[in-house]
Amino acid sequence: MNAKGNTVTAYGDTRGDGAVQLSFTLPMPSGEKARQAALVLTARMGLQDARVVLMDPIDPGFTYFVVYAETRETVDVSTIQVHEVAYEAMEPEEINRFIRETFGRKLVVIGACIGSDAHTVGIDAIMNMKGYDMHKGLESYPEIRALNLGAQVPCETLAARAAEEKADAVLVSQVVTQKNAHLKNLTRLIELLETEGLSEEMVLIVGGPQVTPELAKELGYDAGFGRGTFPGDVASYLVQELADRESRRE
Amino acid sequence: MNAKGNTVTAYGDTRGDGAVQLSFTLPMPSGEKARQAALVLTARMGLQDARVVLMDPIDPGFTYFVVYAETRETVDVSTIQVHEVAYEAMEPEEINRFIRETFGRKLVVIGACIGSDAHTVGIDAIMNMKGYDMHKGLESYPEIRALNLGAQVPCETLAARAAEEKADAVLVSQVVTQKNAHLKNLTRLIELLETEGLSEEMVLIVGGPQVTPELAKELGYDAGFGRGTFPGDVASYLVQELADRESRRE
Amino acid sequence: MAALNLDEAEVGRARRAAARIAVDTLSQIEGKTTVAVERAVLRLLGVEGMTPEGVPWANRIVDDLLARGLLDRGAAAWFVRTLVSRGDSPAETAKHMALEGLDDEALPEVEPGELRDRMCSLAREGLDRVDRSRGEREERLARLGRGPEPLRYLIVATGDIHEDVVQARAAARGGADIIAVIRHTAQSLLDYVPEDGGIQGVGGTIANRENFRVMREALDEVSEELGRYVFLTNYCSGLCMPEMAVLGAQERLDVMLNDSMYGVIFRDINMVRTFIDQHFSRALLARAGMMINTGEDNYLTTSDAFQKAHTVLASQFINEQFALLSGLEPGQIGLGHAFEISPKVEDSFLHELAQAQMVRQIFADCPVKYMPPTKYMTGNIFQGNVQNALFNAVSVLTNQTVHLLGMPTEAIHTPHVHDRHLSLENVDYVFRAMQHLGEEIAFRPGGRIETRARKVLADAVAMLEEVAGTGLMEAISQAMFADIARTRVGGKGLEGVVEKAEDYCNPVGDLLKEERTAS
Amino acid sequence: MAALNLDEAEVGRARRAAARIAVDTLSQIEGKTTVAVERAVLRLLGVEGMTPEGVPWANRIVDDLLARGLLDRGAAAWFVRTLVSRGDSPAETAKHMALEGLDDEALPEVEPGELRDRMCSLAREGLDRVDRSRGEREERLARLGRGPEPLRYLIVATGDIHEDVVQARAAARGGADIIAVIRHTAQSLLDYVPEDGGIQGVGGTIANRENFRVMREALDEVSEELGRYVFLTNYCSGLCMPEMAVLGAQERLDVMLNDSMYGVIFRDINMVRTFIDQHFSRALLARAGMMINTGEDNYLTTSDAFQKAHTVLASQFINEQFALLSGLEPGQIGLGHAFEISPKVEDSFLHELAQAQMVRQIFADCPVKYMPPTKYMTGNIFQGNVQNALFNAVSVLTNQTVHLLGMPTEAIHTPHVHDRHLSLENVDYVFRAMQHLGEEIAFRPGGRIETRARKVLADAVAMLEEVAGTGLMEAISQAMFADIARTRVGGKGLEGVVEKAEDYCNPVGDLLKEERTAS
Ligand code: B12
Ligand code: B12
Ligand SMILES: Cc1ncc(COP(=O)(O)O)c(C=O)c1O
Ligand SMILES: Cc1ncc(COP(=O)(O)O)c(C=O)c1O
Repeated sequence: MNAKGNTVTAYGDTRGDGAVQLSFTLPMPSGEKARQAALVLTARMGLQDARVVLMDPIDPGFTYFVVYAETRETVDVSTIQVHEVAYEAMEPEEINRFIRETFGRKLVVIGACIGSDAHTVGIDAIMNMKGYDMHKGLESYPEIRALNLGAQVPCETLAARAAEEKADAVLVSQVVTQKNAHLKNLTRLIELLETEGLSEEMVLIVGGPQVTPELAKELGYDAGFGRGTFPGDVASYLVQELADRESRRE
Repeated sequence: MNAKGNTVTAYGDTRGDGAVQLSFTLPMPSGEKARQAALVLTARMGLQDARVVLMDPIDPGFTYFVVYAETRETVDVSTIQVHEVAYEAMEPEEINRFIRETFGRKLVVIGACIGSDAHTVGIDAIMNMKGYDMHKGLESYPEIRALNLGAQVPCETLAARAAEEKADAVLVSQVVTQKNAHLKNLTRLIELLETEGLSEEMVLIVGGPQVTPELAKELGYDAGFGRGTFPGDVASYLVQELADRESRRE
Repeated sequence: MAALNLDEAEVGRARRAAARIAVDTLSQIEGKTTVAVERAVLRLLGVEGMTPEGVPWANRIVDDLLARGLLDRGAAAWFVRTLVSRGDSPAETAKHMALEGLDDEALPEVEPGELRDRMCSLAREGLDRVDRSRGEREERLARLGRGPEPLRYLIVATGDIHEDVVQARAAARGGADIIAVIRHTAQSLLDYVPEDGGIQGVGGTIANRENFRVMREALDEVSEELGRYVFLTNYCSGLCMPEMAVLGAQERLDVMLNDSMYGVIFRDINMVRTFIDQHFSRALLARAGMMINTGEDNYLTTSDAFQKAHTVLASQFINEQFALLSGLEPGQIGLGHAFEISPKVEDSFLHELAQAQMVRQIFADCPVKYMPPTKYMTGNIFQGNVQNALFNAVSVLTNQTVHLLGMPTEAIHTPHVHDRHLSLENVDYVFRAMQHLGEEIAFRPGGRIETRARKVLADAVAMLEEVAGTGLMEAISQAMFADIARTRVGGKGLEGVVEKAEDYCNPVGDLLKEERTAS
Repeated sequence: MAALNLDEAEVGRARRAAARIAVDTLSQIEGKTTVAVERAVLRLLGVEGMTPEGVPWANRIVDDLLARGLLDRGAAAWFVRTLVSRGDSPAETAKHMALEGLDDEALPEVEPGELRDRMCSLAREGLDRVDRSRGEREERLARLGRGPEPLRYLIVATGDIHEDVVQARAAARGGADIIAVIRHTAQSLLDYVPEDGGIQGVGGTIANRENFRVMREALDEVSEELGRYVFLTNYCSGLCMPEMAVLGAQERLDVMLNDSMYGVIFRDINMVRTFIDQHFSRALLARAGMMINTGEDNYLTTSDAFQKAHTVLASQFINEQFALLSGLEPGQIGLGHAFEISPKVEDSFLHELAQAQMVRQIFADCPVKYMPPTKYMTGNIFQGNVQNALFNAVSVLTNQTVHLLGMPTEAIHTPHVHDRHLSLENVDYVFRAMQHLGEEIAFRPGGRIETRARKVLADAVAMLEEVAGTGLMEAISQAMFADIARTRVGGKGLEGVVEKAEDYCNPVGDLLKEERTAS
């Protein structure tokens, strides 16, 4: 952050220089006209001092550009709203103890990769014994009953099982985002859970490499976890959120 | 170019998708706040649907981002002003014949790398016998007397020699652009040539990897050549420009 | 060539165990057919078209037969009997059966000899179309030639075939030798081929005859432009595996992804169904002169690439034996291999090198399709290009046959037009810079590289012998591949498996077998 | 280790020719000194400060002596005589001489014995500061240790030392072992050291004592934080080469760029001047226990890296001999080598590998500083990362000592903070992935790699023997290095070369020589 209080901007090698690198393709043959078009496009982004450092013909109809330019925009970080999932990181033993002491019963967590999405590695990383990068998954928590339904689970199946198991939390994974496939699936699920009156009762958690906290909120989920999440993150959040809800209910 | 006449925009995998890749560093620790700041900055560029695909801590004070987003801007290519250096590409023999027939004398071309810039490879590539990428330099043209003054030539020296040799063209190279060193040097040279009344008499050509036709014009040079220029490009332009001037004078 | 000193006896043991596994598995499915095989047969006999609701005639006919418990004699017989009784063309017959249903009560029996003859001659017509395709490929290849190995294999996956064409053309001009049109995410679980090309795919493009044609035409055009034959690939997998084989073979695809276990493990398709479908498909692909690509690379996305390297090798042996038993020539058996060890592992390059060279040596007559890093790619597209560079290095060093180009954006999106461009530049440079490196270096005997290869081979032998003991289906139930368990009675599509009746007949299968043994 | 079978006899011939070249060149400069050497001596005797106009006292004093034709006795004598006559401190004496000028008429002679003693004791004080610096480095190194080889060498070049510090710290935290502060573009042609740190540099940062201190302090801090000693580098080159040696040695720089011919060829500095300055500088750097880095890599920016590879090797032999003759230990002689063959060349990796391994073997006791691709880097930062990856591969494979990290943005700008970050990630991965590859492979005897190395060696031998015949100065006039010709009487700074008088004395040079022969 620089002298002007809390504002920041991009940094290359001099405070405030605003250095930004861009790349993109234009559907036109390479040449001076294309280079100018690239500069116009960059200027439309409000960037200054743009330099086309690469103009590479991909084929007669497409040209690839690498551009360096400078932004004059700054961001006042004190005004930034963080949709961060709020929780204190806890160790597995702590979490288990917390569950015993706070709820006096095992928590039930049900997870799945919904729709046509078959990428289970992410949800497995969170739920299965093996876990992720040496962090064991929720199955390894004695106080959590973790049910992982796996790949390509229809939303209906997941909602039905969640109701049947009286789950405390539903964990959904979505990895394929092309043509916004994830938005469609996630919206479908939340609508289903709402019509069945389950969305209030359970903590709804969504995860995946392109999931962000703000996306989760927007779609009506309680929390969203992205790349590099560990099982402990999810468990810590979950027990704290459930305890909160309990105390609010009292 | 797409259906809407002459407008183009960036292209990833679907016409009109506006796909753009960016990278930059923010001077703040990595975390949700930084991610949001990166998104705000991207939004300020008018970009939509921004996704932070990499948030990498460089050190406690800096975070590096890779962002994919979509621009909604389009460029109407029919309105683009091309500052292109206008000439027809000619073969060396053609050029020599053209000189003999049009001017009836050898042309004198003087070149240098001015100021503190010692990068001679570029000017050598254009002027010296050896040339560049199998294209021989101006020294190899029987009808051109090519004087290459080399590295770190003071503007004064170049101007004086140009006057002394009654040069037809001055070729300046500028490679170092940090802190706009090249702008300072090039401005200094043009001022000098102007005060000495040489700028009208000679064709003033500037070159270097970050030189563009529009930059050359802005600074008052007749033409600018960037990366990947061949000696033949310069020679073709030069003889055509000199012939034009001659005919205008008549 | 940098060669590893491997124990040939161990290789022999592995191959013998794999042969036992394949023979044993095939023996368990011998008396069975599937709805997909029967649909494929109908397609070969000339059944093409769909109902106004978009249901393919082949599905209507086969579903009808299945529902009535008549499929056990084979769809061909019913089709030909109807055709004979109505005196119609195959097309008209198909339309009638699809729209009006089978009139089995009223259908007169046809004399067995005549029935056979008619079935055979229709099947032969269908196969003629396959043979013509093959002939045309051979003619074009002879005329245009193809790029040097490793062949550059690039993916297009925009979801829209016309956009795919734009991207494929750019890729070919940049040096692609093989274009793979990635298939719509959900398609493999559809028990029919969506004929309607207009559907917008997700994560890939709908695979059907029309789309195959569009791309084939575009690649033929660009092949002529470039003076180099550009291959086309799609998937021969999922619940419609046998039908995809028919479409691919007839529309001159050159390569198809076809694995003996991929669908079971990664799509939860029933294993009995899969083994039947696979066996028929491969026989047809063999006839079409196409290359198959197996999918062992996928195991390493769910299990650890370092610890489970031997499962890849074991599976390659099994896939090879299944392929040989279906009539594929070694030169058609493109085994899947991958560069997937975590970049955090020390000496990961040495291990990858050892494994890649080992596979090249063990399967010297088979092409190998070498897959790039995927799982450990991140949003760091710059570093991704470096991971791909080392992958490219191993590939050229060990002289792989087919090289799937890694994308810097692997962890982000299906490739954009410039992602491919950057990857082609990467490969161009690395292949050129290291062109003859393989000829110039030798591995230290008993060193880290050789030791790694020997260990993986030994583990694969042990695994194969264990699997030969328990049987492949049991091994899969024990999650021995990809750390994923599937049971014999679980998974999708089991309801489409049918016990053959005494008088079951599959004229296509018979022809394929006969003409193979004849040649 | 992958070793090349090189002809030791050829190596011996090369070394002998280079020794003849160096001895011959030094004999030609024996009777000469330069303004820069004299200023360096004064600085070591305690002359520090500048006039209000920013002219360093050392320059004022030496210029004054030169103008009056008095420099031939050496600046030290005049300085000590003034000091004795005025009974002042060195600082006061310097100030007086700089501001008031030398009062040579009125200056009493000092008895030769006393003059010697006083000169010696002041010189020893100056060298003590050097020795303390060395001691402190040794202490810190012993305590903190340093990173494994190849050491990661990174450049900072913002033009502003405080911004450099920010970037250096980030680099060190990312794994940098050596930080090089690149110098302001125009500084090497200044015949004085700009003491005013405030000047904004272009293409680099002003090098002077204050800026050396600022960076040293920052790196000491970050070294403690990381528990690893981070080295500091700057340039001991240009018209002030000897003074830079003094500043570097006293302010605990650990490495300095110092080449016997770089300034001549690339800065058009007079060669006689350069050889004198270089010889003195190296003696001092030797004393300071620092590593020098030579600059052969630069030749390949102006001449073809493939065709002129032997000129690099020849120059390394010459630089080695000059260094040994100045008292540097082999372990201090960091020879410059580079990866600069055009990426368009087939098998370029093999050639680079051959050359890098050859240099490692021939100069087994010398560190080698291996330079990344620069000339063929382009605005394609993605592909640039790939070029750097292959460079990284050769470096770890041939076990280079100092590895200068290539930047993806080499063709664009001096490094931004994330450029270094990306390059460190590149190196991290490649070094880890290929950690032991060098131990595991052997080169085919008589193969492309060995043949290349033998050819380069043979060409270097031929060149060195030719140069030994004509003399180095003549060879340079014939553009034998870097394809650039310079004459003995051309270039900048010749006016600063002075014939020594009979009674010339350089107490520092004498002490350095004495104590070296003693030890
Ligand atoms: C492995 C993989 C596969 C495997 C999947 C095996 C399996 N059983 O999962 C196989 C080979 C089968 C596969 C197939 C396909 N894949 Co895939 N695949 C990948 C790959 C290489 C790695 C994904 C992965 O395992 N990452 C590791 C895990 C640990 O990370 P993660 O998923 O992000 O999970 C972490 C977090 O996100 C979070 N998280 C994830 N889920 C959840 C859930 C909850 C509740 C919480 C709290 C947290 C959480 O925690 C995890 C741990 O930190 C990616 C590329 C890549 N490098 O990312 C492509 C990728 C995801 N695949 C892709 C595609 C398109 C496909 C196909 C659709 C292609 C096709 N048409 O055939 C097919 C079909 C699959 C389908 N129907 O979904 C695309 C998706 C593009 C997009 N953005 O839409 C990718 C990005 C590749 C690409 N660039 O094209 N794939
Ligand atoms: C070679 C080189 C050197 C050599 C130069 C040797 C020599 N005699 O020229 C040496 C090693 C000496 C050197 C030193 C330095 N260099 Co230098 N160097 C390079 C390098 C690697 C290649 C440049 C090159 O030769 N390109 C090949 C030629 C053929 O291309 P070109 O110059 O673009 O020329 C073509 C066109 O531009 C055009 N053209 C050029 N001039 C002209 C003129 C006319 C009239 C016309 C018509 C056309 C034309 O035609 C040419 C042929 O197509 C670049 C990095 C890179 N890859 O670009 C850094 C680079 C240019 N150097 C750089 C720097 C900072 C320096 C130093 C200042 C560092 C320092 N502080 O010590 C020093 C000092 C040099 C000085 N005082 O100027 C920076 C400049 C950063 C910036 N944008 O300002 C670069 C970009 C490296 C970096 N990323 O930091 N360098
Ligand atoms: C062998 C094999 N088959 C098929 C597929 C694609 O999956 P699907 O059959 O679901 O389209 C893959 C994916 O990579 C594969 O490797
Ligand atoms: C050996 C050597 N000295 C010096 C320099 C820097 O140049 P200057 O002395 O002009 O600062 C370089 C540049 O790379 C070099 O390699």
